[in-house]
Amino acid sequence: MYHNEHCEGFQCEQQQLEAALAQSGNELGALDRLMAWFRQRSLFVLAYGTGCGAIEMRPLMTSRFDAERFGIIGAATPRQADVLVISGYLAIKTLKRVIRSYEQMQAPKYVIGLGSCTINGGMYWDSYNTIKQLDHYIPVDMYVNGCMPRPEALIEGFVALQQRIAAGTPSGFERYRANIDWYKANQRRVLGDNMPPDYTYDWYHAGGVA
Amino acid sequence: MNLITKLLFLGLSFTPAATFFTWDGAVAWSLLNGITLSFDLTPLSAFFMLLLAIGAPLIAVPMLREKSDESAYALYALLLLGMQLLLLAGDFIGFFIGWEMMTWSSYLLLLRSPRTDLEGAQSYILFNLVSAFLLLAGMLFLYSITDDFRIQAVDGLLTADKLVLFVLFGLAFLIKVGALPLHLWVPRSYDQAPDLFSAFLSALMSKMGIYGLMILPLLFPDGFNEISGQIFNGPVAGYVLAWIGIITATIATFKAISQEDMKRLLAYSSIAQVGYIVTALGVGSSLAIGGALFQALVHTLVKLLLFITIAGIILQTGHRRFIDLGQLISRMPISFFGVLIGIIGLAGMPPLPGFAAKYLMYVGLIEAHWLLLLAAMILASTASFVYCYKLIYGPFLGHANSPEAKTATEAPWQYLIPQIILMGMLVALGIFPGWAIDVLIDPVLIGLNMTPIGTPAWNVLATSYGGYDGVAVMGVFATVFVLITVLFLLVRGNMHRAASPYDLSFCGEVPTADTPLHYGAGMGRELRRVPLIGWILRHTTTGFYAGLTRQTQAAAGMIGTLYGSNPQTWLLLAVLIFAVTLTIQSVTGA
Amino acid sequence: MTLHFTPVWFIAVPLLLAFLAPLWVRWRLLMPVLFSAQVALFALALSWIPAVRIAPILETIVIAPPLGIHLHLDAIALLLVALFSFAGAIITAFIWLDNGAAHLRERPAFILILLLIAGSNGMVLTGDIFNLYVFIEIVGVSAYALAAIRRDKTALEAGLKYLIVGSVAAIFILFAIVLLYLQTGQLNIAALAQAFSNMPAQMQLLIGLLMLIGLGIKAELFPFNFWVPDIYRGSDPEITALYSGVLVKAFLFVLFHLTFILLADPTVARNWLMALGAITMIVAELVALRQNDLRRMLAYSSLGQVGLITLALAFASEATTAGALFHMINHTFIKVLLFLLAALMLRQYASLKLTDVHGLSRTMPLAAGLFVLGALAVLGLPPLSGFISKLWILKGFSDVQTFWPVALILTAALIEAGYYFRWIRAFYAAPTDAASMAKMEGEKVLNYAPLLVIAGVLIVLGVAPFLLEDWLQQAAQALLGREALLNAVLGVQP
Amino acid sequence: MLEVLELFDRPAVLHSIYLIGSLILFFIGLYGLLAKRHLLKIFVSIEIMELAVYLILIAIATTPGETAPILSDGLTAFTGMSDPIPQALTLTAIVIGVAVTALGTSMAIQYHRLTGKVSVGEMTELKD
Amino acid sequence: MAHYIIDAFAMIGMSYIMGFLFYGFYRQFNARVQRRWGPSVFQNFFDNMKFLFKTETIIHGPMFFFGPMIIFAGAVTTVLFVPYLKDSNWLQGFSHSGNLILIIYLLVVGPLGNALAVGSSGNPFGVMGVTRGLTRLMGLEVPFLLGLALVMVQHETASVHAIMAAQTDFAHWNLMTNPIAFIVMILPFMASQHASPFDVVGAPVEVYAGPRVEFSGRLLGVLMTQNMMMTVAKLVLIADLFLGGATTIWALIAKTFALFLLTAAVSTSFPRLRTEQTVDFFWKIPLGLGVIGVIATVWFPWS
Repeated sequence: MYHNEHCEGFQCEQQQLEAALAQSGNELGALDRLMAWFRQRSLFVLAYGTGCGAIEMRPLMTSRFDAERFGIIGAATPRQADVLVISGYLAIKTLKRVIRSYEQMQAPKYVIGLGSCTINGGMYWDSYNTIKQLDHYIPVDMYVNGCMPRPEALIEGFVALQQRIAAGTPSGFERYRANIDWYKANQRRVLGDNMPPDYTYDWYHAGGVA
Repeated sequence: MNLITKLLFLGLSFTPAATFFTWDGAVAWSLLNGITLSFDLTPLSAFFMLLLAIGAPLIAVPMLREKSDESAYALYALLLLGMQLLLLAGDFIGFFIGWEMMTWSSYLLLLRSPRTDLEGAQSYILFNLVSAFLLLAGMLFLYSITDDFRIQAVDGLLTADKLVLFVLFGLAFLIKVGALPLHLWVPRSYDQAPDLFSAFLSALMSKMGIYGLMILPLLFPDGFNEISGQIFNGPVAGYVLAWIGIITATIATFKAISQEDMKRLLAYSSIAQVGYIVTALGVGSSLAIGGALFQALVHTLVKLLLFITIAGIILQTGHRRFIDLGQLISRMPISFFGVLIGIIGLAGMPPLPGFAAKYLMYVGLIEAHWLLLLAAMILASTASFVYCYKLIYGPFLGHANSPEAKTATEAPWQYLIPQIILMGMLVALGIFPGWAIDVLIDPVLIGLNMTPIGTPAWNVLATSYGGYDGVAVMGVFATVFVLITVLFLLVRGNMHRAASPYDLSFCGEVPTADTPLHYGAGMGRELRRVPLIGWILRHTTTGFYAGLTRQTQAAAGMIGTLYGSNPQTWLLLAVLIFAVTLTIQSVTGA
Repeated sequence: MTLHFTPVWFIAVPLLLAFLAPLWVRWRLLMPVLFSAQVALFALALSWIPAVRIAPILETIVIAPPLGIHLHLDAIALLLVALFSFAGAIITAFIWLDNGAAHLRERPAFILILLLIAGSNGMVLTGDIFNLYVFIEIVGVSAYALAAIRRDKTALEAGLKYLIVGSVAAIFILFAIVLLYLQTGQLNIAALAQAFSNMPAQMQLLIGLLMLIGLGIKAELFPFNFWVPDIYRGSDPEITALYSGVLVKAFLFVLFHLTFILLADPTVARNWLMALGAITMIVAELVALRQNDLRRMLAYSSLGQVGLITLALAFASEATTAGALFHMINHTFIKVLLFLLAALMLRQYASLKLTDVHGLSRTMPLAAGLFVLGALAVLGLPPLSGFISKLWILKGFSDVQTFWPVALILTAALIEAGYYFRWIRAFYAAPTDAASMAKMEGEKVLNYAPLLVIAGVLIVLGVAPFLLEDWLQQAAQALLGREALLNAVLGVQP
Repeated sequence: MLEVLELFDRPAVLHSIYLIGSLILFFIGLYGLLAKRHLLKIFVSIEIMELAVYLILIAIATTPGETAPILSDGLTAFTGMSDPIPQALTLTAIVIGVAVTALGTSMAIQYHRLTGKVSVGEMTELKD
Repeated sequence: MAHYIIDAFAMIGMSYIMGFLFYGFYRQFNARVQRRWGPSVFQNFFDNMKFLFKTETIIHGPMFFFGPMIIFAGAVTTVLFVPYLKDSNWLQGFSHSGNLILIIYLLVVGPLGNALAVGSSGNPFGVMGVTRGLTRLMGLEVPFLLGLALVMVQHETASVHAIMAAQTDFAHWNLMTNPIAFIVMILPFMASQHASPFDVVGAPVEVYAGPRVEFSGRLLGVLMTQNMMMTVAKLVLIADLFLGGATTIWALIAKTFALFLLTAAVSTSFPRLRTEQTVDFFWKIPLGLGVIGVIATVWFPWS
């Protein structure tokens, strides 16, 4: 795949991926499609370096794999970010921060879980202080499995997410909003009294959603 | 009774206005043989009288809120009388009388604040008296040469005489305006004075120093050329004056940035703003003088506004340090706009009139080709953004840092009325800078025998270097602002207000009431790391003056040991002196 | 019987009234008599103005000068006599209306005050040098006794010290007079003046120095004025008001009168006295900076003003002299005001230390206000009369382009401001303890009436100094006019 | 011997002797004034100084051979009389001096009664 | 009136388009220097649109909302007061009602308005960024204005039109006639565009604290929009002042692009300076040059 006639290396990869992206999103209205297209072309990532996956984020963002060509670029604060990347195992202590950061992001917002640890606990399946299934606590839009996944896999995951966005699939945030009580119950189960304050989400209940 | 006193006081505060509008013809009062006081309203003094006429009632109105205080009212009456005498005086004796009445009555008013400490009070009165005595020395010197106390152009003086006069008068007035390094009294007194009186001190009384400086061009009508040689296409004296002004402005600005108290910050900012005026006076061209007058006008309005507003904040919260305030924007919205308009005027941003003043002064400097001064002035005025921002951020934005700040309510109406009037004046002046030039400033310039600046229309500020249109700037800005706001609100999308002030992007952490979220006090601290600013902020004149005081006291103590308590010692000294003198005189054979 | 007004009355009336004291005691008229005597003298002095304006009045006693004793009432003498009786009237009225200080309302004080006034008037009026000595001693004795009149430890100590220093000064003066007489055989001042220049220079110097030291001690000039603070601190403030307002002024007058009359060419003495005045002024103001007791501070301030007056008088130009005389008047008023205020404050506060009078304006607002007024006047701040007199002096110096005294005077005023405003600030500061906040029972507005009169005078003279201008000019001319005086006294004699 | 005595009769010599003597007296008084601590001794010293001055006046103003300036039976002319003025002055001055000393002494006594002190050096009530 | 409105919209539109293209180019350029592929030239447009179409925006009080509006209005006002073309009726905006000094001050109106919003958010990191920004402004404004003042002195006017008109051909460009002024001004100019190495204020990704820490969604979109327009306005201003202005749009694009390329080249080559280093640098090198310039052009007027 890296030695075609009309392209070479990353160019091929990019062309293939972009071709895939272009096919999705046919069922939306014109404006929605436009918006979805803009959204998928520009993903600001809040890379939450929770575990060893953080190592893999660096090559992804820098010259070797250059995620910027897909419009994927780091964001400094959750306010500006579209995608929250949970890179690996998530300690309970960190979970509180993750939840708060997630709730502070502005919709539409997406979550990518890296590695097996976010799926089932991975090698930390019996650890006392990590969570096993990330999806119980915040809605995950895309898993990239592996331990750890290579940057190529990450790119695949991001592109898959972009395809979903372009296709107009609602973000996991809708799920979070719909099932807020369940999520909060799950969170409370592991965090106990040490929950993040409720003012970052309680307006969901108050009907503040347009 | 109470009400009548208050009404009387209010009426009293309108006396400058009454003088301004009804004064006609000169009045003379023969004090002694050879000393006749004459009083008249010249265009220059009329300008400053106008400032007084605007300022006095606006400060009187919020004062009415307090319990009626006859002695304070009486002192204010004396103060106003002194200032009017000063402005009306056609000779230096009258000027000095007004000047001194102003000095001591303001000192007594200063003492009425419980915060006034010994250093503050002493430095206020001593610096002002030094200023007054220098003025007295200057006028006596002038008298010894010309046999005349009248304020009029002096000619036929030797260059050295002119220089002495210039130095004496210049120093006297520079102390009054608080130029560095003679500014020690300013921050102390502005800080410690009763809150509303600070407004009076800063907005009106410092203008009297400016008025004094404005007399200098009157005394030396051919510029400062004859006093000293020429340098860089200008007189040396003017050049020195301009540098004094700009160094004052720059250093005071940095000092202001490092203050942690609202009133001290404003005090230093007053020093800085007046420094610009001094610079412009040093330039001495009609554009620069016009700029100085404009700046005086704007600074009066702005400092009235800011000090009254801040007095309101202090009244409502009881706090004056940035670290104790915060988030008052929702509780004191009108005060917020007061400070906002105030700092925009202070920073000299378009479209408010502070910009017009700065514009004139810049153009004056460019026209004189004094570009290094220009650079320094730009430095000062850019640095002033920092303290302006601190001034609005500290009390109004950020987080409430004390229980009082959390529960404060809007200032009482007595404080709000002057604020609203002043805001209106500032905005109107900003839109119509040409009006101020045409109506207020050009007559003064003509009175000083200078070319008027002139203006094609009231909304245009025009100079030989081009001008700008106040209405256009304001219009475009306002239109775009309204359009974009409407457009923004029309576009789809949900906007919601954070449910808690602690809903902050804080690295995932959860800030609480104990988290030091208010950045007000520390703001500008990092400026110390810039070598120049750090150097400036590390050095003060306090040590010098404290040392001077200490040395004087030590000398006094040393001499004081002569005054023992044993009569025999006294007599022994007398006899010894007798014997020694007799011997010396006999030996030398007088 | 027609009453014939003569200058003798200025001396005789107080003496007579003093000797009739038992009568007044019996009739319980002591204070009214004291007061009305002063007022009468003041009125008498005023009634002389038109006459004196035309020509000075010579009152010979028995034999015409130069042989006999004579009184010489010219503009300056009239001015000072009027001033003394006015100050006396104010102080007397204060003592009368005051509810404290009972010992000042008894017979001894009555006699002594009258003697003091009589002596001062005599010093100013007399044209005979031995007569002058007698009056100096009369004034001296009554002043020593007045200093000690409270008869407690501090007052007695002050009285004793004053007595020792004062009588030594008197010996110096007497020595000078003796030498003068032995040299010339004359006692009349005018005749002495003619003969003085014929004496050997050494003798002139000796006499001059003796006089200078004797009168210098009495008139509080610098190297001889170390006694002043102690005495002012120890005696009653009412009495110190008399010293500072009346006594010193009389001695200053004597000093300068003798200088200007005896010396045909006053240059030497002028330099000496100007130097003394300048040093007195600067030293006193500097030392006052460190004073923590109100009365001591006022004493030093008084010294400083004396120095200023000396400086200006010694310059001997007409403008500075007139200004200095005006300043003399102002200083009398101001110091009377301030010392009487100190007396009032002493009723309220046990001590007048700087730390003890914090917040005085709460308990005694009027006193604090008047103190401010007095301080402003003494500093020479407009619109009070102190300003006019200082301005006059300074203008006199600038007229002839002499700037060093101007610089010195302004510096001294600045130092003076340094301590006066420290006190004012203390008065208006928050009180240190709640106990002193209690309002005093005996505080009456009536106590303040004499002080208010002075305040009024200070303001009126500040706004309309031309009221006194002619008089002061004439007084200055009289003080400086050696030839005129010699002619008037000695007639056409050579 | 007689010549020697006549020498003393010459006014210049006599005046010198009186002058020197009274000056010595004056300086004794001055010494006492400055050196003695006791109040009464100081008053005595002052008195001595005063007397020295009187002595000078009287002595210098009178020449030997003059009669007292009193007009009486035989004496109707002013010739040969001494100058009356110094004597009058001295009398006046003595009276004054006595008054001052009396006042001083009474004050010193009272001071002693109140404080028990007699020394000038110990008068420190007025010191702050 | 219609002329003005059309003209104004044309200027705004042109600024916006040029802005995102330039920034897109910058990102490409930067990527190529770093041996990357880089995003599309339109990536900035996408980002901007994405933010403008965010469905959710949090605000912290009214001032937080009005801040971006003020900065936007300030940017548009700046754009409208800079003449884009020489000798033309079009793309002039209201530039006849203003002049150079006004424009310089208009450049800072927006950021100060924004600073209010940042303060209003209550986030100390944001205020920290604002303070940094104001500090940097303090450093850069002095040499920047000094350079422009040299030009003003040279032409004895503050009117941009007059300065443009005086630069008739290449030899009379101020770049040629007054090179010191250009050198003095160009580095502060880059800093005023938030370009590296003077970009510690915004520090887009690495530093948490910055003025935009609390802005999200559509407000961030507004901020990005005005940034692009403001950049173009500044470029045009410098082109007007030093490169003789432009008579056609293509010349304008060429000249501004050349300036932008210079900025981009510098900013990719140098590491970032701390705030105080920035200030110190500006007060030493460009200001020192400025003093030399003053001496050369004003004190010794041989030129």
